[in-house]
Amino acid sequence: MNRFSFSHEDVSGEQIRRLVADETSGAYVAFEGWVRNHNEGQQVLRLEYEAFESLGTKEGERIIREAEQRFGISTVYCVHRLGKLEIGDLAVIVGVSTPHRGEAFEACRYIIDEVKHRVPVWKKEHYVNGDSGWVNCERCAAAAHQHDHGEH
Amino acid sequence: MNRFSFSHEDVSGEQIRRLVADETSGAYVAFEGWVRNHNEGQQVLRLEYEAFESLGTKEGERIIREAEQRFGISTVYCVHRLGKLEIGDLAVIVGVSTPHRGEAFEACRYIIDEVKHRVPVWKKEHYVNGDSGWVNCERCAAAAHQHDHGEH
Amino acid sequence: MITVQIEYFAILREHIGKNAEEVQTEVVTAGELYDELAARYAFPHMTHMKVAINDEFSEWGAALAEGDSIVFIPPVAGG
Amino acid sequence: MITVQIEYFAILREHIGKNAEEVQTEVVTAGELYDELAARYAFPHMTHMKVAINDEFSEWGAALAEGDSIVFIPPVAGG
Repeated sequence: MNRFSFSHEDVSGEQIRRLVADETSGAYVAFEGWVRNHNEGQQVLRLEYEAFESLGTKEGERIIREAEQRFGISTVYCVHRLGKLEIGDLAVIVGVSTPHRGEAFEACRYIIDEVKHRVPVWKKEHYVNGDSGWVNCERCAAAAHQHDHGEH
Repeated sequence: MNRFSFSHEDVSGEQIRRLVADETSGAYVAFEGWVRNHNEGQQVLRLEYEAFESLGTKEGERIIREAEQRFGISTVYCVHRLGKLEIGDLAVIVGVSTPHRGEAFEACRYIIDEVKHRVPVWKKEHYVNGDSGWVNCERCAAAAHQHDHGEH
Repeated sequence: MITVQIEYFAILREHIGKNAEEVQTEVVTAGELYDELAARYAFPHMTHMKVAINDEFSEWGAALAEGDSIVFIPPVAGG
Repeated sequence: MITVQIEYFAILREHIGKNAEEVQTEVVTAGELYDELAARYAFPHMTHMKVAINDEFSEWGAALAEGDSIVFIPPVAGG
């Protein structure tokens, strides 16, 4: 299994833990993103994730290699769900084992921050009121103040 | 169930996730401490944890209340194993759900750091070579340079 | 005149109503191709778009070649 | 002369060979009681000990009272 992958089926935290477990690691940190029942004041019913999978897989693998270069990692996996998700479903998981716990926290956070920013995944939310919409990236508001270029 | 507790039975990450899951939280961070097969150059066979349970439970609950005051937490649980453990067993777990992921990482790390420092738990390691020993606290070496008092 | 393959995702796929198409164009760069298609299909106004050529991120000023595979990448929203 | 209850954990429990005992003493503070028992049982040398009185962390200079429950806390090693 690739360290970064997309899945069109349910993913469980237990699957990732089993992949990451090894006898030399004392520390395991996992991040899970769950589908919330609300976003920016709207009641969410369900959502869909879509990805540019070929480039996304390469970019995810690059992020994991960067984390391995920066931190002392034993084992790491990241899986991003695609397709239709319901409230409470796991949308993304990063699991990292390390000899020392500080690096497990830092590596896990580095990976999820970079994945959310760089991997081409899009989210369409369906709301209780019948509306739906594609959600914009989380750094766009901040980035808009920093750049005048990039208008396309 | 108390947010901080000791357990004399196996604990799974899945149990904690189920306790912490709720529909308003988008982020879940879990830390697990696993029994490693080595420590400071010695091959570890198995180990035992022992606690001053009445005070430890109170101190653990205090740490969780501190984390709630500092960070925007939805739900949090921490369980520390006691008794005999084998290589790979889960020794301690902290699970935190929050609306935003930054606080989940920070709260989880705060709790495990404080638990390891303040909750009265002791670890006896049994080594492959037949030796065994009680392991000293992880901040003792650093603390020894900072304090001249406290000799007892 | 060159022929390139374009794949559409997310809001662009829905807006245009197709996943992919083959396009013939006289333009030189990826940015010019975006502008040409944005005018043709009346794309919704979007900022901070990225572009990929042949499955790698590229620059808007990159020159296109016959047979390139192009993806316009709206702002992402993973996890 | 007061009577206090002492509970032993970890290295102290193993060293002394019992979990708990009732002790009669003439000393005033928790620190003095530790020194008295360390001498009686030849405790291994340990630094950075803490003490709890009646299930709460306390100071070494705290005065003991009849019936107090005392725990000497070696350096911890959780997780």
